[in-house]
Amino acid sequence: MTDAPAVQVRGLVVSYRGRSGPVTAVRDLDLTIAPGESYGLVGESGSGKSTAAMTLTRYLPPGTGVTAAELSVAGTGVLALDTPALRRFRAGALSVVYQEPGLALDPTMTVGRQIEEVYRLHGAGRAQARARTRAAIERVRLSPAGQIAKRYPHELSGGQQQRIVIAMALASEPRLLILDEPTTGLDSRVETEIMALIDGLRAELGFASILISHNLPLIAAHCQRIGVLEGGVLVEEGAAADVLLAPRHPYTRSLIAALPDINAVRPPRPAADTAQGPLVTVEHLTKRFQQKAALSDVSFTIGRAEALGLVGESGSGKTTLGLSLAGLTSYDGTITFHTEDRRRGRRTLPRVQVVFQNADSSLNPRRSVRQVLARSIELLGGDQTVEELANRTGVGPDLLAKLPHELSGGQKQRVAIARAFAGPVPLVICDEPTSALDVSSQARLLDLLAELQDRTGVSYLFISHDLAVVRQVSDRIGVLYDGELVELKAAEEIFRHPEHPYTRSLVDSALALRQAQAPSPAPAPAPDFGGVARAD
Amino acid sequence: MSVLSDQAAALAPGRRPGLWSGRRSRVLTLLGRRLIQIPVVLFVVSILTFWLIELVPGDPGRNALGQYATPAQVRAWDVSNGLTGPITGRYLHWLSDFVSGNWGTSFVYQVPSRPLVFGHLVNTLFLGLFAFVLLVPLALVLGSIQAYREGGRTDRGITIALMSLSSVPEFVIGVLLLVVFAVGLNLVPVESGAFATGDFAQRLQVTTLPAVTLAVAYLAVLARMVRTGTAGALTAQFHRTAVLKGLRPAQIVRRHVARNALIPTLQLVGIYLGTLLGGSAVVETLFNYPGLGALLVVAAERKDPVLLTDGVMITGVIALLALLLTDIGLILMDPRIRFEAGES
Amino acid sequence: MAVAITTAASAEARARPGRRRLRALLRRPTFVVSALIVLWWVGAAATWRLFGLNPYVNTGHINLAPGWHQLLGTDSLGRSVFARTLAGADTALLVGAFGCLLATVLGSALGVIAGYFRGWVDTAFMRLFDVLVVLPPLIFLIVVVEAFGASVPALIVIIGVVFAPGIARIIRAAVLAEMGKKYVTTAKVQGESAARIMARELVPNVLPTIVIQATLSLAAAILMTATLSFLGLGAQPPSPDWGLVINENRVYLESAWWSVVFPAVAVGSLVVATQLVADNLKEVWS
Amino acid sequence: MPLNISSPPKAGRRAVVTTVAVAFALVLAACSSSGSKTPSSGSSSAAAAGGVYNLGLNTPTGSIDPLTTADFNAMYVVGLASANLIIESPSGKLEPQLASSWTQAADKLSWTIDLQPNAKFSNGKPVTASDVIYTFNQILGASSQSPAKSSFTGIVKSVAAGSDGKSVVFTLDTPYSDFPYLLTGANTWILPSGTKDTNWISDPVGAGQFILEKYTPGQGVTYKKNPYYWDASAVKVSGVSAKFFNDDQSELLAFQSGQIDQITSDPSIKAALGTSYRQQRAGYVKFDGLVFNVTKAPFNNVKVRQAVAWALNRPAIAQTVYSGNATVGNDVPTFPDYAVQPQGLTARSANTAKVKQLLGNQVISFTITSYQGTQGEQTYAQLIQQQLDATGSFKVKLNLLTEAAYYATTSSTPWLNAPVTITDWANRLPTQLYSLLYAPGATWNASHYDNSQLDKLNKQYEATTDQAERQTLANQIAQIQWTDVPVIVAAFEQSDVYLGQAVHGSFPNGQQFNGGFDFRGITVSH
Repeated sequence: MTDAPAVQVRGLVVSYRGRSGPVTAVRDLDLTIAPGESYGLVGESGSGKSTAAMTLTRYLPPGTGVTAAELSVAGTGVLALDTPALRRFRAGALSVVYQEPGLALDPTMTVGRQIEEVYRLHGAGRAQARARTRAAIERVRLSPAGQIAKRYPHELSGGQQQRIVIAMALASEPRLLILDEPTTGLDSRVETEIMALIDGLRAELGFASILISHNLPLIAAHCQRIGVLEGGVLVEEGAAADVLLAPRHPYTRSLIAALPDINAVRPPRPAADTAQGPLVTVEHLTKRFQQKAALSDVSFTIGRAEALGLVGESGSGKTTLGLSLAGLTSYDGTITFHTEDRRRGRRTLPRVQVVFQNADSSLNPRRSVRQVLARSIELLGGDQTVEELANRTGVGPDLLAKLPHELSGGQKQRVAIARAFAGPVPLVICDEPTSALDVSSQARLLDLLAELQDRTGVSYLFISHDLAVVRQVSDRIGVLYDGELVELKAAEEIFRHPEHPYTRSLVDSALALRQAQAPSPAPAPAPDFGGVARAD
Repeated sequence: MSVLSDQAAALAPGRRPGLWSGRRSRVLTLLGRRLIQIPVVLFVVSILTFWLIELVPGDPGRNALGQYATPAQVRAWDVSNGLTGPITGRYLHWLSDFVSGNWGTSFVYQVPSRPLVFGHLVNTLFLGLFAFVLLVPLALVLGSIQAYREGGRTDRGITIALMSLSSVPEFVIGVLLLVVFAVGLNLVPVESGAFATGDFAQRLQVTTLPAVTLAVAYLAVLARMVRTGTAGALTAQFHRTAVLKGLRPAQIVRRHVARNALIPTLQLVGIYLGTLLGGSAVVETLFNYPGLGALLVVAAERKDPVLLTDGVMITGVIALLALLLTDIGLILMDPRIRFEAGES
Repeated sequence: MAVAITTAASAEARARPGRRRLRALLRRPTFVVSALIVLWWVGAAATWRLFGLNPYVNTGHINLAPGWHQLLGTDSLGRSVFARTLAGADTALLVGAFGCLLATVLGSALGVIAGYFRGWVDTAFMRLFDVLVVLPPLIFLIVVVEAFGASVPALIVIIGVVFAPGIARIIRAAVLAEMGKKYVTTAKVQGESAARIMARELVPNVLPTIVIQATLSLAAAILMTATLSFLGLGAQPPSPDWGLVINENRVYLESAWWSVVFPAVAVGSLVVATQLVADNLKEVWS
Repeated sequence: MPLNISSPPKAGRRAVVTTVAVAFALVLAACSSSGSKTPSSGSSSAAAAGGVYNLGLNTPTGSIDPLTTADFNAMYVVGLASANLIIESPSGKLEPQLASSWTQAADKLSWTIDLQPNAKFSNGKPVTASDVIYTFNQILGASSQSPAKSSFTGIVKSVAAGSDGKSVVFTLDTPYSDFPYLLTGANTWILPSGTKDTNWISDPVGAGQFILEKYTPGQGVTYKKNPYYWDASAVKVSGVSAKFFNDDQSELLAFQSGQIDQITSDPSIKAALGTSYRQQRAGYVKFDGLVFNVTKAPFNNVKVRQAVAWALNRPAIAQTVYSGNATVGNDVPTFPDYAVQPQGLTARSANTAKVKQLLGNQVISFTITSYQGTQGEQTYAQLIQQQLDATGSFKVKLNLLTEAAYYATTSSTPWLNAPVTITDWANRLPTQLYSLLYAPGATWNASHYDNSQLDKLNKQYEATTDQAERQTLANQIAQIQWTDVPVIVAAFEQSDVYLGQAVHGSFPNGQQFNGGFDFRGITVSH
């Protein structure tokens, strides 16, 4: 252990060939990370945070230009290394934990062997390597280690895969661990577990870490220092607490402002006239795939002009529930709409519209925004023009002529929403509508949804794994766990008195991520079922 | 908590429960399904063939007795060879013969069909395997070279060269090879027929030209497939993982690239194996090689339902077995693969 | 500077993909050259009559070597190889083009339907395709050609039928990929009719695949007709069909190479060119 | 320190190289073994004096059986192991084979054939009268499927043993002076009595020059010399190895690389081989008849038929279709090697003026139906089309079917019913050809021609033996055939064989079925 800084970067400029001339991804970056320190690099997509970090590994797409006054990891000048030296450097000095563990692992090799490889590379014998691998798997709290080692990546859940990647990364006892959006796409609870695990391991093994994320609270909760990148420029740097509580740079402020405020309850609205009773009644809804049940005996109602939030981790059946309501899948039980059919010619108009999570695939890449909206109005029997619809849903008139691939994520999602509101549809199901978006556009979108509801009196079924987001829009919140509706109350009730242990774990982890505080030096113990026990 | 994770895992989408039953069971289930499918497919094929050949003009009696035989004589011949009567009856007769193993007599050659078919089959298998042995390694080499040089001049060059080769008709390539090696250099005999039954070295020698001709025809597409597969593996994220692990290039290729690159190729290889072993009419005709392909062409042209259907059955079995083989190979190579009904 | 770049990029992006792709294509020499070759043969097929070329008449010189008098020499019946080679493009493209057009339409339709409805429709198609995989294609062709004759329309239909399954398989795969995307689901939620979803949503998105398959099968179709002629089926004498001409004069390779080589080059060039066009399309599109 | 990271992965290179090595190793393995000596076929039995004659044949298509064999290649396969009573030399003379002599009875209604005293079958049994009788009963029998049957129907009444037991007596219905010629040729090979006519190939016994050792369907046949052949001492080669080819070109290449000792000439072969090889004339084989269906317009008009006949450039046909190995014909089906040649006819030649005069200015368009044959029908059809179109008075289309479809008895039987057809006719007696082609109601009368006058003349011709009378009759017959042109005979093809350097001596009777595939006096050195 030398006391050379884990990372020493001065005047780093990274540029790559764009479609038209060179594009500068990182400009004039200075960065110093002490051994064992946990550093967070935050910024929205395209801010160059990943590029900056990956430059430390010198693994960049061909044709990428890198210049730096200094670029060293644990005292090694990275840019000077020749090919074999570079290999040894990568093998020893640093490791990376990737965004999508599923893709980072070789699908055709057992996870055990993939970890063993590293030990073997560091000169361990076969048996020795196997033994250490078991140990490593146990260290990332997977058991039975022996059995897990024999599995293939696709036989593991996302969380388990990420634990394996971590074990693999730490096998070489690196000085620096680069965490590139390690928990994006994982359920909030798994996210908590993974991050806690990393914190624990860092305290145990003393490696430095760079956590790259667009999720400011996450970074704040797990890093000692934070750097904020915008357009490849480090606009602000400082201790986690300071940056989060007293942001100096406007960009940082905007980021923080955009965070869904955990305590902000949706302003009570003139309750929809209960005279007509609920809009939808769901009774004993059950859906089973082969042997296992995705939904078992779920019953609830959705009031008129009500927003019903639905939380649960992936696989909990919340999406299936949405599909059943939209009539996209078969089910047992009854779903009753208390509305008279609206007909157009021989066709009955749909009563339900869906806004999906993945905006990229929810728009036909070959049809312009105008075409999409026009057709939707026609199909949903709307009485407004495309322009009216566009401007009500905040789709700029300049977007109408464009094709999906020319839109940003937020814009796409707006179009998707506009499409859902093209006609008077009583119920709109929002299935994770914002989880693919940056916090800022997420906030704007949530506002839009609320506003639209106020204007049209539509009912929402709002599905998400992010309790905070759900809370922002929902009147009532239901919690799905393992196919069962374990809890269903008014939004604030859920937070005040979570009953079911799973609900509690959800609430806790939500709070844990949102409450900005400097992380404790002490390692966070392994979360048990009760959720994350925080040392404070 | 690990318990929880396991539950989470069990619920995670894209994961099929009961997979721990492992490869052996998956292979067995596949075998089971195919053992049912193959006969059904063959049955349909046999009906189709028998019915199609019926539509071919001309009649075996005339073909056998020639132009100077009187219609009466031809009719007599047809009767004595059981060629009259409704097609269904004849088909059923053929079917019972085929199943019972004592296949009928070829009308064209006037000899029992089974030894005829199997005799030619052996030759075709030899030729096919030879071509296969030339084809696959070459395709692998060229394909991977292209992948590592993707988009480069080498890549384009090889692509164009291969395409040009594969798009010149087999018989043109074959003729050129013949003129050069057989007539010009006199390295190999022109017509392989008489020697195809000699000792191994001799067979290898006489089969070289046909095999090369065959291989050339398939090289382009296969190499292309290898190229795509390898390029895919090289750009995959797990490749990056491997590189950043600090593995040696050779290790990366051997452990991580090769296997993943081959998976998409394997399917195609299976189909080709089938077609190659099924015999190539053109090449066999051109080199006068006594293979199944040429035999079937004659059977088809001279309207020999028994011989044709028997032969098609055999080629069919081989094609299907080749597919089965590769599918098993796929299972062994790619743990994710499982053949749901409909995709097999 | 950064601003400049971004604006430039967005300007680039604003251009319709179609036009951008076309520009990208025209920047590729292989594409340009091969496209020109294809055009040349199409032109030849369309216009050889206008130039008063006669591929049948005896010029009075038998097996005349290429030279000033006869550009590409004459064949064993004293016919101009030049005229025959040009005229040959006619039949090749007629059968090839229409055959693979039919195959493409048929295959795409089947593929889209199978991919969209899945279930028994899908299974039925797949099993049917299995049968065609098992049946040696050439044998199948021979029997069918003999049964239904080798007239140009017959050949077109046959080529179409034989090539359709392969195309259908690939289109089906492409459609299955699209089916996973939410825009299809959305269309269903909005009450779009199946027919319209297939026609308006799916087909445009698998169009690249369709086009590529079409070009590839064009090449294959030309080869296939040539092979049929080689086996004495396919086109009939005195047709200048390339495959037939090659086959008729193969045996003259040593004594009158020109009567074989030029048609062979013709087939080769056309097939390679079409394949390269397909190749470039594929790369630019994906 | 600026640095451009675009590392071309040296990664796979080593792996690639190794694989390359493997691949080439394989190829080399293949080639090196090709480097070794080319196998000389049949080396097994080549030791004996005279050596083994390597023959190239097209794959026989019909049945391989002395009684029913129909195509030339099958005849060759059978003929090498079988013998006729009499054979015909290329010059048309009759020569003894199993028969030593033959005489016509005074009443002209019976012929006595004396058998060679030392004629034996390949199994050593002597050839007796009963064998001959058995053979002809098989041919003439009610259930006979032999094409030869038609040559004898209406001619032969009965076959019986001669008084001395060493001869056979054929009793005829009507006098037939050329009767011995009917005993030459295919399907009249003498079989040991009791031979199953269905699967001769499984037990191929015959009295020919060779013994059939091994027949591999679709591949070839091997023979060894037959020690019991009546003239065995004259047969020098120790055996024959015949390989079947499906493809003219591979046969040509095989000949050029010395793997077969002979190849039948045709324009392509001639163009490829030129004069560098010894040629062997083998007598007249066939003519390709352009047959008009006289019942169908426009060919019910004799002028049209004549116009076509006058439009053809026959020397060009002889040259282009038969590569010069042919004699120009004059629309009379009498082969030039036949004893009695018709006289006093104007030789037809291309004459546009005559065509115009016959047709006026009208343009006749029609379709010629034939088949894609190796025997040149295809070329012939194309050439005729060229020549007729060139006159401007005709517009000709071609319809070339597969051989099977062309001769199909089922459905329309194109070769007998299409308006114009091209069919090849093997070398036979004029009267035979008459009764096949011209006789009213004859099975193969594709021209549907009916002329009682011609019928009468032929009957007389068959009956008479007086040379002068035969000549005048022949002239009258020819005159009618020439004038009415139901069939255009443009040229008589002579089979012409190229012999490899290894071959010495020449075939005494060519290699025709009516010449008995006679290998006497031939030796090969390899």
